[in-house]
Amino acid sequence: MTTSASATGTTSGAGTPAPTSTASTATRVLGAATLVGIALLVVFGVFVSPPDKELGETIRILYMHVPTVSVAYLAFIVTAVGSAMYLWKRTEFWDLLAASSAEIGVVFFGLTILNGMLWGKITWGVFWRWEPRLTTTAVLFLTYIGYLAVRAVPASPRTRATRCAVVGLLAVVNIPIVHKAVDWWRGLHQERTIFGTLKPEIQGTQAFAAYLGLGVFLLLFAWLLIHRFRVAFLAERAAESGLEGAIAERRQEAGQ
Amino acid sequence: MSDAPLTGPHDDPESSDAETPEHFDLTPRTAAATSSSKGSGKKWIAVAGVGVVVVALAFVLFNGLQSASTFFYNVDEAVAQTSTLDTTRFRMQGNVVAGSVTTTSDGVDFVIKYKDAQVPVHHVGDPPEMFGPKIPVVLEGAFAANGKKFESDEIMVRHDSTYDEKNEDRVREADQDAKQRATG
Amino acid sequence: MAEAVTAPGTLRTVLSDARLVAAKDLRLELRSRVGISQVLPFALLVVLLFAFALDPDRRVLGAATPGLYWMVVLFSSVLAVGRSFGVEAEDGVLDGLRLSGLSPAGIYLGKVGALLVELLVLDLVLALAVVVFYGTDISGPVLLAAVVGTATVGIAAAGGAYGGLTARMRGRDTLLPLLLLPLLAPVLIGGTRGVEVALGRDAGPGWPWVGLLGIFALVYLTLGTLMFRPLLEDA
Amino acid sequence: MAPVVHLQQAVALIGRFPALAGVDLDVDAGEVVLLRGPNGAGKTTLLRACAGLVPVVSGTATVLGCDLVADRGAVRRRVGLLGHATHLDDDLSVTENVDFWSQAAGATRADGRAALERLEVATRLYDLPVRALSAGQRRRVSLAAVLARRPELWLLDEPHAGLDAAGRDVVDGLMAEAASVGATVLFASHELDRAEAVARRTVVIAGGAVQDDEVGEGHDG
Repeated sequence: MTTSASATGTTSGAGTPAPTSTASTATRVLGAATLVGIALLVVFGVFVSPPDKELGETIRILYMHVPTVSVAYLAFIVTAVGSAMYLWKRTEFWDLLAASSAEIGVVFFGLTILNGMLWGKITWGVFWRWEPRLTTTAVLFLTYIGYLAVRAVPASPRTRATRCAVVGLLAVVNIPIVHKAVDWWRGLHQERTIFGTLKPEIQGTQAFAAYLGLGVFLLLFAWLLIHRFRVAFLAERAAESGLEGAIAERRQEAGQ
Repeated sequence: MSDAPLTGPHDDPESSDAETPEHFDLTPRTAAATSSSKGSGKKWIAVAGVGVVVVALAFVLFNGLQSASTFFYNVDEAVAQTSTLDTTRFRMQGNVVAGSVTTTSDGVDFVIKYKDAQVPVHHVGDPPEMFGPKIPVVLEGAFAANGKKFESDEIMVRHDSTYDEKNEDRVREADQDAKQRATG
Repeated sequence: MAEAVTAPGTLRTVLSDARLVAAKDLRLELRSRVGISQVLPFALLVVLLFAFALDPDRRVLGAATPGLYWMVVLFSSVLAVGRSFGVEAEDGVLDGLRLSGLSPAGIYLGKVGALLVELLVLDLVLALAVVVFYGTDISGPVLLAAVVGTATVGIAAAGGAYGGLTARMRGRDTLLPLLLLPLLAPVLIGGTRGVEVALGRDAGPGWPWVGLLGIFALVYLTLGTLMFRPLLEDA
Repeated sequence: MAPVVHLQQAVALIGRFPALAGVDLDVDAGEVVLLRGPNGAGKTTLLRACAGLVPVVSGTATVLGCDLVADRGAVRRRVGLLGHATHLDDDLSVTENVDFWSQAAGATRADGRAALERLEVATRLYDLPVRALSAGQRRRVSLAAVLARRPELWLLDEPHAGLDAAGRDVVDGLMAEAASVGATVLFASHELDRAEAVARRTVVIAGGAVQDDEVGEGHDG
């Protein structure tokens, strides 16, 4: 899935990688492809593509902004799928996948808000405006902070997994409702900013840089997800490996 | 010390709901009696529930709900209804007349126009950045008591100002939009 | 999401279980008087404090009333939800419920039903307080009732799910608002806009907001009913 | 006939701590089994695991035909657990509490009333809030709620604790009677003299495992 990625960086294998089926050589290739892609993105986004007629140089922020927010939403959808599958199958894989994806999603949502604020400072003169997308992003960011907080409460693996799966599902269904509510609330107060009009308006190297950004960040997401998953998986094994020792120790008590 | 005499096994556990409290029968309820409803064939409940959620969310996503925020009168409609509107709050849409904008101590004064109707506006508060001459805006507020002036406290820019040539289309769209809402 | 979340029991047992739990919760609330003697005064206190903070004579309070109303309702709801499940955590009652044979869906719906009754009483008292202290006129009583009703069902539905989730967790007092308040953001927005329309402060139509609030309530009631089984069994 | 409780190398965790570290135990229908052992030996966890409250993470665990490793929810409605906690709502009256738990378990109010009488809870206490009761009285009310369920498996964690002499006799009588009509009783107690008079079999728990399992003699009932 990563063979042609380094050349164009426009496609990605954002499938759901399992630690057993994705060998480390594959992730190395994936990581290298991501690095090359980021370099290409910098070249195209910062140097090759021209400034925009209306947005000027600030369009360059969007080459990162749009991909981060897309990846964040993708991450939460992966979390929701993992949560639903966990409640059905009750296997560790789905739980760890959901949790790993949620963590990455929160990071990318944070990045989105940060560079959205940067763009706002340049364009509007203020860091924050109650613009529909920024507002929606902020609400969802906080929602998923809650997911991580639940994750952090110590509990047996099954209990923790069940709680997180429920939060993952309750949170994801809120996304369209929050969108609608915020859109109606702020709908007329601000025009749609550039996000609504970006796609039909830009062409040529600008469009290429935009799609390249999306592709590169999808690769980055896949790469991060695989590694985060593996770390989580190994952490579980480490916790379990202590168990045998603990059981032996526990049984020693009987002798006393 | 009142050890109750041991009761013998009962064949019918339900008979023990009887009112013989002194000899309350301890014969276990059988699994059948207590968990008659343990169902593995209830998957359809989950499926139906998921279906309800998906349909409801799809309804939200694909605009099954009418917009709550685009209702407004155009200036000419508002002027025609001055007496019925009285001093109630409503939204009014029109274009800012070029050259009419003056900054005041507490906001901005300007004239808003749609078709051949014009209304002077006194707005309290800072106008949004995109605000300026010829821009289509939606104002929120009410007519002053004499019905000659509109007191606004909210200016909403209708769309991106950079596409001047498209303004007419947008205004026409807005017009249809408003009619639709007003009638239906 | 098949067998893990299927609710056992026919609709009838679910509903009779729900009635049993709701009756118990409401009776408990009446006996303990914590709602009346603590949650309600807290809510009224916040109503008054907002007036001190936003000088009522400068019209700021009037403009902010619908939003303030819902802020008070949300914070009081967090307290009510916390209490509703807090009483269960005391002396192992939650274990009792897990062992009881009551259907999880029935327990959830019963809890939500009791919460709904409590919150509606709270809504009503707060509305009276706002009318009296803030001098608010109600121009659209039907719309107002519809907005408040649907929003409150949504709060109770989401609160029931997250209350059950956090009931046995360490730090549930802080975790519950962290989880619940962002989730209720659409209720806050929709409830505030809807009430603004009903009070004649906003010119837009109000019924679409009722629709959105209704969908929120429907979605979370459905999910809560389905999810309470894994929550009760494993969380 | 399959044993009511069948545990093989059952491990149960409290957090990450193996409270049960490989328990082997078989209990047949109609048995009254005493669990004894020092504090922290795992008795309470064993009872709670059998009730489906604490997950069994490895080994085999079957109670009343339900596989606890795969689905521990199914067994819950069929057992009666008397834990350290009494499962009572402080602000509700004795009868309100017992009514609720009886009805929740599919029994009637009459069952609850009868159970209260069996436990010799004075009728003058019926309408008092549970908060006003002494620890021993609470214990009796709590046990009445278990009794009203008429469980197939009784899991009693120190049922004698806090009770006066009369109450202990009542409890002993109930355990013997339940076993005689087909139920199974597993209880933990430190009141060894008394307990061993009721139980035909004593299982010694230590370090989260069964250390000794002896069938007493001369108690044939």
